[in-house]
Amino acid sequence: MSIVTKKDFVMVRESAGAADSIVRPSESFVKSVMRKMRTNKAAVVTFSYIILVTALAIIAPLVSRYEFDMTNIMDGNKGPSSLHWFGTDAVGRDMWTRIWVGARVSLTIGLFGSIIPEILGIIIGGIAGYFGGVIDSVTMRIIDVGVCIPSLVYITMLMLFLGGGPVTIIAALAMVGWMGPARNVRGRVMQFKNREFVLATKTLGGSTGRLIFKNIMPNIMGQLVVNITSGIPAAIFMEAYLSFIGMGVQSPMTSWGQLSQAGAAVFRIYPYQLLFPGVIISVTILMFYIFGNCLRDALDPKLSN
Amino acid sequence: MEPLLNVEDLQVSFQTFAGEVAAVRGVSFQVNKGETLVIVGESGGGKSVSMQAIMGILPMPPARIKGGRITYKGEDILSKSDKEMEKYRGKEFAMIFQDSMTSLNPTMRVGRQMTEGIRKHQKVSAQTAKEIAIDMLRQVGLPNPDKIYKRYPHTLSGGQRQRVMIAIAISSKPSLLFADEPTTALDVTMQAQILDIMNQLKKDTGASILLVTHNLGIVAEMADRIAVIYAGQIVETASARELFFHPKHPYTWGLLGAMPGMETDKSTELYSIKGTPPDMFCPPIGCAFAPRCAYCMEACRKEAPEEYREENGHSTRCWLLDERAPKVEAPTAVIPKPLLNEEEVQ
Amino acid sequence: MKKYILRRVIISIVTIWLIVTISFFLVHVLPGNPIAVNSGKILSTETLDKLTEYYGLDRPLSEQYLIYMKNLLHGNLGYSYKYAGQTVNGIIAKTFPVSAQLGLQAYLISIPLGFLFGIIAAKRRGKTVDYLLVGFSALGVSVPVFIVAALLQLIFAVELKWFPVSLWKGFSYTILPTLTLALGSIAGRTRSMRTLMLEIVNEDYVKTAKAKGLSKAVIVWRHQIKNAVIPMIPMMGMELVGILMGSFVVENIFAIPGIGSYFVTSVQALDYTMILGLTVFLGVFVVIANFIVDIIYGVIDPRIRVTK
Amino acid sequence: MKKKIAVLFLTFILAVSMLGGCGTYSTNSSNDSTNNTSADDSQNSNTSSGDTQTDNSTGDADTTSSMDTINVSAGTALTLNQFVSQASNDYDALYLLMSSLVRYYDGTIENDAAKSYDISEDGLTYTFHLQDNLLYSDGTSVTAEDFRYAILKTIAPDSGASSLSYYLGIKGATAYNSAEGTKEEVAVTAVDEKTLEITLEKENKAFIKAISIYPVFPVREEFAESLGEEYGTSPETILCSGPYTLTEWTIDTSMTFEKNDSWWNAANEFPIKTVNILDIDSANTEVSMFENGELDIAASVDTNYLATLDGFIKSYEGSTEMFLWIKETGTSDEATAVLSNLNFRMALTYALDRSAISGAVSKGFIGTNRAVSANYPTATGKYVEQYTVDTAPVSGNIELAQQYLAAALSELGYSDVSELPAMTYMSFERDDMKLLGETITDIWKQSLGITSIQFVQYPIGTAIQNFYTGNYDMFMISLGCSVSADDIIKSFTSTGDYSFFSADWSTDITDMIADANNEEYDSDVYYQKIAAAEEALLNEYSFVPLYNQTFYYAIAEGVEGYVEPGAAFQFQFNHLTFTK
Repeated sequence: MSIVTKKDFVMVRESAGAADSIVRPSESFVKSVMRKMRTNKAAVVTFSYIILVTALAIIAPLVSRYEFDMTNIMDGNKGPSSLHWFGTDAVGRDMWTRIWVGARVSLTIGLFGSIIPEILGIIIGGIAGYFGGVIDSVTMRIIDVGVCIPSLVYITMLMLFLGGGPVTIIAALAMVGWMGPARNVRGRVMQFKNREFVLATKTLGGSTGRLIFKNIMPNIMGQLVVNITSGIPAAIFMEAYLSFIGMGVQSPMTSWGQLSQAGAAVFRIYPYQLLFPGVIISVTILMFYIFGNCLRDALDPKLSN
Repeated sequence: MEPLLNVEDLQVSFQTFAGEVAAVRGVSFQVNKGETLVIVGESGGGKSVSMQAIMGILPMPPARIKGGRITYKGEDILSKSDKEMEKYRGKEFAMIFQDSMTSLNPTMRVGRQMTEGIRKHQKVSAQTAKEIAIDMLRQVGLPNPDKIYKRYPHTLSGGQRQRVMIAIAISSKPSLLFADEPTTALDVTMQAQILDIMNQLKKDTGASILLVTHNLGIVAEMADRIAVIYAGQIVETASARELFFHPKHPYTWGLLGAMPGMETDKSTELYSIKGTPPDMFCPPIGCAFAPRCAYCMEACRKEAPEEYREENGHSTRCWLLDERAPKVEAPTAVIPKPLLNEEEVQ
Repeated sequence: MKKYILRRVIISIVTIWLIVTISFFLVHVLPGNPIAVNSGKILSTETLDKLTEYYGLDRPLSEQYLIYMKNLLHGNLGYSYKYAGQTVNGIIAKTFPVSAQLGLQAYLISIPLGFLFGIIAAKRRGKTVDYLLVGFSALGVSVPVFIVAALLQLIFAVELKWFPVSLWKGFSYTILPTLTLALGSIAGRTRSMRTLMLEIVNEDYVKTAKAKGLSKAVIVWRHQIKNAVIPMIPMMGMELVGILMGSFVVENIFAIPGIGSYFVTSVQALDYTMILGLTVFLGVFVVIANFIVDIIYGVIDPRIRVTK
Repeated sequence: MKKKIAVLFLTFILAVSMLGGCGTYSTNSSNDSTNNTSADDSQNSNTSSGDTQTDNSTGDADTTSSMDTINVSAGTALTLNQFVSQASNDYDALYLLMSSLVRYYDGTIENDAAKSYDISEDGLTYTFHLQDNLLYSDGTSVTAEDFRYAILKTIAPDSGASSLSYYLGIKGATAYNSAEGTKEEVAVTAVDEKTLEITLEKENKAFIKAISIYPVFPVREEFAESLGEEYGTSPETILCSGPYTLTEWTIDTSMTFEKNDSWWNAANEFPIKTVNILDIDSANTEVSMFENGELDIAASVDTNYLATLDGFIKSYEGSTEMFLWIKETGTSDEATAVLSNLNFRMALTYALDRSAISGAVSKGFIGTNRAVSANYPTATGKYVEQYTVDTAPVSGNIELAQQYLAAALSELGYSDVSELPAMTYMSFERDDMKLLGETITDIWKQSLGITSIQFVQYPIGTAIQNFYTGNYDMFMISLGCSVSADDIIKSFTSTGDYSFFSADWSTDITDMIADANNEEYDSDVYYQKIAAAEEALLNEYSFVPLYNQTFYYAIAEGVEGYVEPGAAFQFQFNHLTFTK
């Protein structure tokens, strides 16, 4: 039965203004992405794994009893034990410490090896896509040429001039890696260029720079973040591939690629030497991959409304 | 007599990251044979969601039909499976979408997008389907339709594309034509032509039309009956003449007052409704329009008003109609003067 | 149409010329004398000088460049330093078909499977099969190739003895390497297909199709997939070129006489003519692939008609 | 990638192939007499080897029928053009495809194309009498002229053949090679279709052995000249005159040899019908293939897999030895000063327990502190056991090392080890070398506190390039593959084949070796003098011996008569039988 009584039928004067307080808290784009990520189980799990691996990479070698390159001929090729959690390699070096020192190399290469080419790609692709005309065709020709020259020629050259450290590999990845993203971004920028809201900003007199970065970029942000998170596995693989052909990180440093490659050579006899680095490299890449997926879903406005 | 389409207490909500959004909160209306019902209201009121729900083309998830019944020609179509609904869509029902730019498949020729619907429902050979399609294109007033037949959507103008949309919709002689803001994306002259085509169809086939718009000009032009929707609920339903002359709901007043008539000169300040429609994230208790209603009473905040029905079919969901409420007349500014003498409207 | 093709051909030729020239001088910047390197042993200085003369490496760089370009115009890529007497054309002619067969087999498996998994994952978004497929495609991308190859070899060849361990003598020899290659690209394709399908499901023309009463299958095939494939084409073009050029890791582990390993060994052995020969070969392929991709793109997506 | 380079590396890389080639020290095969070709007793050996030929032709004819195919994993040839070839894999394949004047087999020298040969009194002129039924695979007959043409092309001025140096002993050859003399002046004449005469500049007892290990193969002149660069690059572009013909050849992958029944000795030797040589890069794959029966002989097994294939594994000592070479001139002046300080070099040497380190890095490495390899035989036993030297112990001595380091620091004026200049310790890119380098640098850090020595590894091409440019301080070099002990020691000095070992102390060692070589000393005195030279060399501590390498190979059941390659040919299948 209706709970309304006679006396309720009295005009309420000041009611008109109340509607203005929007009931749902309006969130900035970034905050809404963060909220979505927090609520997504997979994102939380993968993100905490990444934090754990990074923390271990920094802390584990510092607190470990062994130096990562400390040999001890007597207990070579010993399986995992209380002394050596991940066992020892042929000359008795502690695998646990080596994996986490290797993690530093692989993660830095993974991170910078994918961010730098992406950013280069965005800048060059953005400019080529937006301005079009001569700039665009010149850039495209450079890309066509660049893609064909075997990347190993760059890497060997860089290796000779910069030495064999992670810097060389990152520089090589940047030299080789910017072309793909540049091509994608150019395509996307061209696609967005004549969409209504961009024309609208133009008509409102938005400066070109503002136009590119304020309007077109956020739409490409989703793709950018996904590329970075999927670029990380590719960069880590590149390092492992280079180790396989003997151009990896120089001694005494080591990396996941080198450890798993050395382990793969003996995996029928000392399987643990491949198992630990192999599993960690695969799981870390898996986590980056899924984290990238969740981020893409969260960033894509169409998907989440 | 039995209405062609009867929608009773339809409830639709969307599952989103942030939680459940109730887009349609118990919508009821009828469409009789050969009649044009226009659902009018601000955008985001749940108009097109209700229509897509009836057609069964809402993407589930994220949408979910929480309740209500929809009977069409005596059958409850809500309970039908998607497979069965396919027989209705394109045959009994047809839909014209708002933005023809994105509503046509960019990678398929116009002709092919028409014949696939025709051949699905009319079991005719490819050649006859082609002829029907070209004839439809001619009917919607497109010059040299056989050329249009072969072209791609992006090579046509906005008006041409909209006509193609209509041609697609009417190619299988639907008995109920849905139109979701069919002319919003067009300029005024094109708008008039499109509306004529739709009326022509109604006259030829006796089809009924369910038209959704926020443009009152189109309402006046097309509507036999009007339903005003606000925040996912029908707040007032009446015949066109009844609604224009005797609007009962403050929201309807607001809508009518916001429409400049032919002779309103610059001096008269248009009557506008302050504020914005509520966010359906958490629907308010009481009348949804209360926060913006100039005649809001305590009751309006406490509880949602029932529907007050009158014999001539005019029903309004507002406490003002309760005998206990003070009598309030629609502000004169709201009633557009030219419409005042009743004969013209017929 | 003809004017466009002509323009593209000219651009392609200029591109290839650029590729060769840049590679030529880039390669000669690499320090080291190919003869010393390829002999694998410390040669006494006289033999070194004699062999350098024999290969004409002592002539000034510009002269060597002109000779190289003259030969290139006749399609002659010269002799390899490492494999004395073998012509680069001969090596490519013998090894490319092997890598091409392996690559095509992997490619033909990975396209349908990749699309299929992508579509299913998109269609059943959020359900277990979606997580399964996304998980599988994630694994395919995560595990390094040499581990996958070693494991497949151990399980299917050594333990189960279903397939031979390695070499390239018949169809049964190609199965394990093809699987190794295919796994990676299936994973990548599933992921991108799933993303595209999810984007398209919200497009308006899908609603129009549904409003026409078309069946689910027709909507998916004729409307969704066709539009989802379009952005994939440029990727598939470049991926095909990449996979045809063989994979050093797979060819090394399965002892396959493919062209893939030469891309690596030629650079390390400073085998100039081999590096340049492979670069030109790859360049021609990439240019042709781009051309074909543009045409297919035009055919499928009328919005980017080739005759612009 | 790794394995193939390894094979190249093991058999000869950096091996200084001294005169007479690398003798085989196969521990189990007895016939010492022919190995020891030291100057005094080689005279009688070749006449005796002459007559030994006749008896093997009546050997085991009947067993040829049971064997059809054998699969061997080993390195394939880069080229079959003997005039350009640099890799030993090429000669392994040519051993099966071509006949040569005399054929080397398991330490002995047998007749092949030459039915017999006789030597003039002054030991200068060798007359070879060719077999009657000597045919090429295309049916034409092999003539003496074909041999003459091949020899002349090998020593031609523009030839890069690796066998060149063994034919410079022929009269007029050196002049012709340096383009001073003409082709005609070279003392190689085809007397008639079946007789070839070669006259040497001066007597050389080891000539027959040299041309058996580095043979010249007959080829018709018009055949080779018409093909030019293409000669020897495919089965169609070679003329086989040996026990097998080449039916398939995929570079870096496989070679297939079919038995050539028109070979003169086909009935008695090389019973196997088809020989498949497979070039497997991945050690893991090679072991798996062997387990699956897809491989019958694995020519060189990765030491990590010895356990997996035990029961099939056999081993032989290689003749090369790995040294840590501490250069005189470093990459900087301070480095040069430190490197040329004897105490510092002694500290580095004493700090290393070479047997433990080598054993840990690979089962195949046996630590050593001697310059001559452990199994070098003397007439009566092992040189290393009979003649000892007083030098740093193979198991090292940390205390002494620290004392030497302290002495070195004070001499060089450094107050602490951390002030030492940066030095680079370079090697080729190979897994075991990497492990070895890292272990050694770490031990120097742990026991001596030296942190300034950086171990650097390059792919083989770049490493060789750096070797020439010399921008490194220490290098891991494999040396000492030589027949006579004095040649081994000499190879460390500037007068050896390597002109860039230019240490100032090397002159007095060269004198000691010259002294040891004069005629009247009997072998015992000769070896004592060599030992003294070795001791002087070792105590310079420029060349620190690290390890001898033992090579492991795997043989399937039913394979008989496999000859260990040692440093000579890999496929000595003359009497190999294989019944599955």
